[in-house]
Amino acid sequence: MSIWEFANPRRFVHLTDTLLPWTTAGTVLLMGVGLVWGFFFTPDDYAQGSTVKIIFLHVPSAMLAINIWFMMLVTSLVWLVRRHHVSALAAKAAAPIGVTMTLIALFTGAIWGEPMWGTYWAWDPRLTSFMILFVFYLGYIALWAAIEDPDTAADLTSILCIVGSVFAFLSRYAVMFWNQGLHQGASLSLDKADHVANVFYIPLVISIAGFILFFITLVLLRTRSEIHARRISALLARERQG
Amino acid sequence: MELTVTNLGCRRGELRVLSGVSFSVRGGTALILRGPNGSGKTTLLRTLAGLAPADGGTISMPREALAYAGHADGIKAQLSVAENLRFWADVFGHAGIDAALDMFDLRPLAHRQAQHLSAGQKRRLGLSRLLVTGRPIWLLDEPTVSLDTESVAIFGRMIAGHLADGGMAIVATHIDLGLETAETLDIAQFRASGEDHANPFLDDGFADWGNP
Amino acid sequence: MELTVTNLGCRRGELRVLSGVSFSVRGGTALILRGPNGSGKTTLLRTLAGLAPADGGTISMPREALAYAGHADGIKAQLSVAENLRFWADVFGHAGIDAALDMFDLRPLAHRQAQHLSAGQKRRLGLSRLLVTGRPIWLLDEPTVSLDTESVAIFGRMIAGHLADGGMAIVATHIDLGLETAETLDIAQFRASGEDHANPFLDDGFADWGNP
Amino acid sequence: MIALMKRDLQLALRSGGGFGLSLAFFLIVVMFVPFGVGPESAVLARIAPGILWIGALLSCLLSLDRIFQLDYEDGSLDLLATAPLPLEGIVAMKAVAHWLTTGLPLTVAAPVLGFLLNLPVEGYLWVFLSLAAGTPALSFLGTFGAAITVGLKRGGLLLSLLVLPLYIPTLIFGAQSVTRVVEGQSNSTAFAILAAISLFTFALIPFAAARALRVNIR
Amino acid sequence: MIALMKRDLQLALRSGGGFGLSLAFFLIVVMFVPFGVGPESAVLARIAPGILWIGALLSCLLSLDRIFQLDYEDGSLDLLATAPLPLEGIVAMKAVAHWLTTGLPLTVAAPVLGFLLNLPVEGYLWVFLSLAAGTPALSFLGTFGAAITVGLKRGGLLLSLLVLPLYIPTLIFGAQSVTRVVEGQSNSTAFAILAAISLFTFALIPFAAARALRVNIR
Ligand code: HEM
Ligand SMILES: Nc1ncnc2c1ncn2[C@@H]1O[C@H](COP(=O)(O)OP(=O)(O)OP(=O)(O)O)[C@@H](O)[C@H]1O
Ligand SMILES: Nc1ncnc2c1ncn2[C@@H]1O[C@H](COP(=O)(O)OP(=O)(O)OP(=O)(O)O)[C@@H](O)[C@H]1O
Ligand SMILES: [Mg+2]
Ligand SMILES: [Mg+2]
Repeated sequence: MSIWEFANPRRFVHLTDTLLPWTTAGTVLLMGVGLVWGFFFTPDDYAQGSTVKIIFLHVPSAMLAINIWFMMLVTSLVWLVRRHHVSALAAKAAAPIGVTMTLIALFTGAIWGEPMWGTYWAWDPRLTSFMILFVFYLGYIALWAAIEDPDTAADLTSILCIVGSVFAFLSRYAVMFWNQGLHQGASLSLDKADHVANVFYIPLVISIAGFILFFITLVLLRTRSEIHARRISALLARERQG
Repeated sequence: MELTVTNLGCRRGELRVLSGVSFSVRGGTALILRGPNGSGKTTLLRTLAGLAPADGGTISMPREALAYAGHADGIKAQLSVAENLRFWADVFGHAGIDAALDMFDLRPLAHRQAQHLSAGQKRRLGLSRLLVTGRPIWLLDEPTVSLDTESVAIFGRMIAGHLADGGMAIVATHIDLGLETAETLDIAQFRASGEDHANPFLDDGFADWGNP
Repeated sequence: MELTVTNLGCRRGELRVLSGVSFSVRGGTALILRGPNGSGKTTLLRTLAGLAPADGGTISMPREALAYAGHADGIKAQLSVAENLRFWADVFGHAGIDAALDMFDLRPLAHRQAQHLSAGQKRRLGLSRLLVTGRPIWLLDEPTVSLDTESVAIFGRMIAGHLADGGMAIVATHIDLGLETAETLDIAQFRASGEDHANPFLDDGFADWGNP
Repeated sequence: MIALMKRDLQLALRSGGGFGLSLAFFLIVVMFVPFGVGPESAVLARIAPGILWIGALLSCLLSLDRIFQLDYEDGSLDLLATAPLPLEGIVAMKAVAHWLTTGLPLTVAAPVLGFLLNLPVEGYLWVFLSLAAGTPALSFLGTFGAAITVGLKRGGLLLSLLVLPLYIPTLIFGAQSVTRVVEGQSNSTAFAILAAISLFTFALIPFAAARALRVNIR
Repeated sequence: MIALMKRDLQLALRSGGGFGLSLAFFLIVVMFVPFGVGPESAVLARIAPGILWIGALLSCLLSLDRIFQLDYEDGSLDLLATAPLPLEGIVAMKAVAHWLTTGLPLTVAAPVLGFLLNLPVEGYLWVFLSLAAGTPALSFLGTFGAAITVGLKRGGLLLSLLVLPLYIPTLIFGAQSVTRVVEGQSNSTAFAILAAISLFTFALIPFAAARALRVNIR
């Protein structure tokens, strides 16, 4: 059975019936362990005090914020090339989650920035890129909301997502060119010796995994409800036509 | 030359409007589409013109042979009558606009801006545009709206001339155009019934998860 | 109740289109305006409705008694059929939209967004709007455009009902509406000749400094 | 009258979130300033009140052409003009609906954006108050401009051109109401004049705009 | 194809001076900055390059919704889609016509407005050059946004929301091309990237926009 079989909305719904309990359980487990461990069973950092614990929210949400956009890019391409409805609806379902993650990353970052840099907000390239990502999400969601016909909306948002990705990418480099910033570089890379200390590292990885599962659960749920909504509107339309 | 449509499906938004549309038109003849309001005449014409996606089925003619004239005439209010025609003549790579101006007696209005035309005068301009396309197959959606009786007669002559040159015309209309040789197709017979296999959200298999 | 128009002049932009228009319509009767394209039917109706300035002459009815329906129906694409009607009912302080929905058989379409209507369905909505205005005098500009034969018949009945209630209708049209009791007025007879006393720039006194 | 306002708000909401869009535009314009002038917070803090006011003003501007244009094109305006409502009332309702969908959300959001531009703390309250007092004037003046340009096919730019000069006094006193406070001076005169301008437009504009509409319809 | 561009320019001229209006808008926006920010010349000189770029960008934005909307409403777009022209070519022509009526006049006028903002002398040449290299990208990206929103009744604000984020790289490199020179640094990287972005949009955008148009027409 090919993976494309699940592009049939009905099969997709059946598949999620079996998947959702597992992902939900996984989410609760991993997020619970990761966050509880992170918040209550790690030592305070010698330099940052207890504020360092924001990392367990900040980093996973920041990672998701970016990667959700990538997921939308992929599903958009799938829709444009193979016209699988579930794919388009999954992109639609993911966007609000992405924008929420972006906001969480921005807020936790801002709260963290106060003790670290003495300011809630600076036009640091990393932070600015997130601001830009936020705006891209807003445009994408607004376009979905504005168009009546679902297939037209799927087509246009997919095109926007692709062109937008190119320019979001460009913006990232533009922003780095424009300002050298305060934000720290990648500290999670496995091959580098100087990643964050091990005490933080393991719970961080666990809560990242928890966030990813959380996202998967949400996307499956939201895609399901998008499918339900589409079916209802199709049925209503058929009703009206008589 | 013959235009053959086989088993064509037409949709509007979520829904299929027409199913199994089949007909053929020979060069030199006209086909009149009839059907009550909302039966799908506009939808069919737009699908033939390639302005709406076909939902299965085949159309034997390339889109490049078709000229479409719908409710909106594509007239620019700030350009004069002659400038409007000249623009479309240029776009379609056609030489002159004189024949088009003469057909509907537009010469006296040639230098008037389109925004100062009455409804019927605008429609006359829209119809004479067909002459500068040089296309053999005309798809006309309610072409005689706003026309007075004299202009309707001219329109009849224009169609007749086009057919005599070997062209074809498919015309959706509610009134009698007085084209003797034309065949009539009642569109109501192609009305789509509920089932629609191209829309997976209408799949009957859904039924079983409504009540688990 | 009687609507009397005396010696009315109508202009469009710089130019006078109609001169000396005089007629009267009694309550319970309809007047059909006829005339070739560009003869000034739309202009006259808009002048009567107060949407264009009268160029001399008198109209015996206050504007508040008139309801105008022109080419544009004033329909909002994003609102449903019922919402559109309800809005106009509210604006005109009229109670219900039920009669209006029933008249043109719009109930099955009541919850459909106006942008998903066909041309004829839109027109039906536009016409049923007249019923929620509660106004006695209807000014209709080519009301039957896009309507199928059945709807034209309904429209005839609607007018007849309105007249029976003591209303009036002035209708510009090119086709035969089948209203037996209606009088017909040919607008072409009022066509303005060159002289135009209201436009000072056409004053003949200018002639003498053209060639000093 | 109320029906008209209800419909306008309904339409704004249906066409993809009337509230959200002008807010998003505001956000982006404010965000563009650091991109253009550079990220130094001292400079940004210095120009923040002015930029917030200009941004709010431009966001207002962008939705003006929709006030009457769509009603004109689909014939609603003709029909409204023959309806038993005074045209002055229609204009006022349109202006209020415009303010509710743009001015109000902008006012609420401005302090948050002030944050991004390092607006000094004393400024937040006054950014809010000055916009609350000033944006209604922007909506009313904009309605007047929209009434004047309603018949024109490509009226958008012309509209801006007509309206922007009318916005100058509002902008000056609005921005002053904030900058003075930030610089530790008294802003009572500026703010009083700002409020006066608003009241004045409420009284005057509906008549002027209704007059312009009458000319344009016929 | 040429006919299309000719018509577009003709229409822009007929409807009350296409060239003049966006220029005037540019002038007013730039003029608003001193009103909002205050008249000190040091501050103005500091922010001048950024303000000129943002002003040019906003002026561009304001005329975008007319690129396809009018053609869509009066049915021309349907007819053009059935005409023997590739839709990609139509899009490119539209973008070029837009640039000729907005980008080009803005580029020529910008140095003059720089004067009003006390732009340092070294900046004039580069304001001109950077706008000349960058505004075509703005027109092309804008055409893409216009193609996406063409079917929407109140698309203007949404259009801005979609297009503005796409403008960010152009704005940053454009403004940097000027500020770096003013600050005595080398601007060659920034300018090269700016030009590259423009070339890139010429190659990519017509296809994306044509695709969007096709979706919208059907
Ligand atoms: C509003 C403010 C902030 C935003 C928008 C923000 C955004 C981000 C982003 C985008 C990432 C990258 C996640 C990834 O690797 O994919 C990140 C990671 C990180 N941020 Fe922030 N940040 C902010 C403030 C701060 C502050 C104040 C600190 C504390 C010094 C901080 C520390 C970190 C750390 C340690 C990482 C993990 C490094 C990594 O994996 O790349 N952030 N943040
Ligand atoms: N944009 C749309 N979305 C969904 N349904 C639509 C849309 N436009 C039209 N319809 C529906 O599709 C059906 C066919 O419409 P179409 O416009 O083809 O009818 P028509 O035969 O041209 O009618 P008329 O004689 O009134 O012009 C109608 O029932 C109509 O309500
Ligand atoms: N905006 C305008 N400016 C100047 N002249 C106009 C304008 N609109 C129409 N005209 C001219 O005024 C005359 C009367 O136009 P009107 O629209 O009243 O005609 P009509 O009788 O309604 O014609 P139709 O049957 O074609 O609708 C026509 O000759 C027309 O060209
Ligand atoms: Mg039709
Ligand atoms: Mg008429």
